[in-house]
Amino acid sequence: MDFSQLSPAEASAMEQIVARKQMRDFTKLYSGLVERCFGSCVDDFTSRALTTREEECVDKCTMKFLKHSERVGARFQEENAKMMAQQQAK
Amino acid sequence: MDFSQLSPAEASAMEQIVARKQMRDFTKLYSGLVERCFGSCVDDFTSRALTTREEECVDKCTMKFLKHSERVGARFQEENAKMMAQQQAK
Amino acid sequence: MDFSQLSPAEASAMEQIVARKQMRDFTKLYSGLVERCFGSCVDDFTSRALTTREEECVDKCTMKFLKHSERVGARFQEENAKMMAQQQAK
Amino acid sequence: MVFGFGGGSSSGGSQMSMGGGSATSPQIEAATAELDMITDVFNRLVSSCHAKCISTRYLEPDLNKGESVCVDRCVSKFFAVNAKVGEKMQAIGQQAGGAQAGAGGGGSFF
Amino acid sequence: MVFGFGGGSSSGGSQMSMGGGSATSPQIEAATAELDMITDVFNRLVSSCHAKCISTRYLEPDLNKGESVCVDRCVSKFFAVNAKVGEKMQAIGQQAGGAQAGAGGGGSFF
Amino acid sequence: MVFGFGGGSSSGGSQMSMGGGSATSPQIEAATAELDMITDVFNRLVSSCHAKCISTRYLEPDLNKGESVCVDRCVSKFFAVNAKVGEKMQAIGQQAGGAQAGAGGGGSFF
Repeated sequence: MDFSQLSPAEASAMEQIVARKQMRDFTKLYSGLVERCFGSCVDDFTSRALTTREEECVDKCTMKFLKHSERVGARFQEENAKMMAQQQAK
Repeated sequence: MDFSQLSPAEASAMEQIVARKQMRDFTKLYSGLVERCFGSCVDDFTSRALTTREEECVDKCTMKFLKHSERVGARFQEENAKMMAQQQAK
Repeated sequence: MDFSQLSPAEASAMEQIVARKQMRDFTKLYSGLVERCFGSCVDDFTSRALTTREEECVDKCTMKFLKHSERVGARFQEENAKMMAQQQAK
Repeated sequence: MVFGFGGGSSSGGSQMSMGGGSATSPQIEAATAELDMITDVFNRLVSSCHAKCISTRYLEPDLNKGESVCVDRCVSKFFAVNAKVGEKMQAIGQQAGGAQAGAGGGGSFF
Repeated sequence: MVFGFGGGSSSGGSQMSMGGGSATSPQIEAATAELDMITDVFNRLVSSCHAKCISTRYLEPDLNKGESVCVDRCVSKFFAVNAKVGEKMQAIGQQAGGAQAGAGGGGSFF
Repeated sequence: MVFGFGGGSSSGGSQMSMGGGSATSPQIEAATAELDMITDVFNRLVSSCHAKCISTRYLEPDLNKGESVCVDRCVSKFFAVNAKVGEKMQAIGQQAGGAQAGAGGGGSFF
């Protein structure tokens, strides 16, 4: 983000806010991922332990979600840059 | 809301809290609306641009949601007033 | 939670934070329960009042959810204790 | 009290004042908590009644007659469910001597 | 402004400065609000495009070709919907003289 | 550490203390962050196992035998998935030299 309009003290306060937010967001990403992969992969409640099939599904689900959100992040930045360029051209 | 039990200083602090909350709520309303109308209207990923049909759907979805939440808000206030009257009658 | 690494002043501040969070969580539990039981039990919009069947459903839905989350809470603590014991054994 | 739940709100209020709070007064905290609750309930109401009443085919930008009537009844029924759940939880709370029996969501494992 | 919505962001900014705030400056508040908005939008984008593009059979750990192409187009379309909703709300806001007509989510019942 | 995730929690802790914070100590912040995480996980656990185990026909107010057994196993399996996801992310984090590779949710676009 562009903090150029902030004073040095404000920019430093903002950095702390961003750091804390990233921590919170990471936590939510993590628990959201657990919820998502549990929901998609686990459906057999005849035992307490994960089956091999469930374990493999969770692994792939985790990897795929991370790659997905990485790709979305990259495209997001491109689209955002495009949008800002359009706004400044007006 | 009724802030009559608050001191003037508290009422002013409360106004700031309400203003900040309204801002946050508006933001969430906005992004929730984008998510909702995207989910209902967009299903064709053979191109990058919205089709005419998708655009029209998004317009109607946006308008309908706003009218819906306006109507819910009006009924909410009525029901709430009714409930308070009942509680005071006890 | 274990607050042994906190100073007395910090522990007291933490208690306030926990109390406030419990209040907020209770509120969310409550409204989430209303949303859930409304969603599962109410589908007839030919009148303004709940039917007897809907009322009974809401009662059972509420009781069942509370018993469910109580049981999940008990199992959660057991699994958590197990996990901590494993980590300390390493 | 704007949003008069069965008793969750007032019992919550007394619990809040326990918390104290350094910068903000208990009154402000209670008012903020109430505001948060109302907004939370309202948002769930909007989305619940949208799911029950609004067709997602989006043929027109306005609420049609059937949708409008459905929304009105939906709000009434949502309030009725809200009252019912509130009564139930209050009854349970009294049985349990005021403890939030099985409240989940945080209460049970600290 | 990093995330240039139709106008919701800037009108929000002016509303924010009304609030003032004791400990934090209006600049910090505006930046924090913007940060929250971007994160919120991004999270919804991730989950929307996951629902539209990613098969939940999880046959392999990587995005396959079809999924990758779908994700790229999905992000573009999501931005287009975002712009469309923004325009629409700005138009409504101007009609209503700047008031958040039927904004719901809190605006309408205080 | 009450809730011992693979390592997300402790690596997060060190990141937190970077933040500093004016009014609150790093210890308080870390404890608050942990509390938030536990609650978040618990809420998702409650709703995940409700979706998997509880019939929404609501024939009786108690958990029946089948539901009770299902809930117990569901919690075990949820913890197992939690551990698995934690290991996976730690492995990726180490590969990427500690960076939150593709963490999404905010990490990637600031």
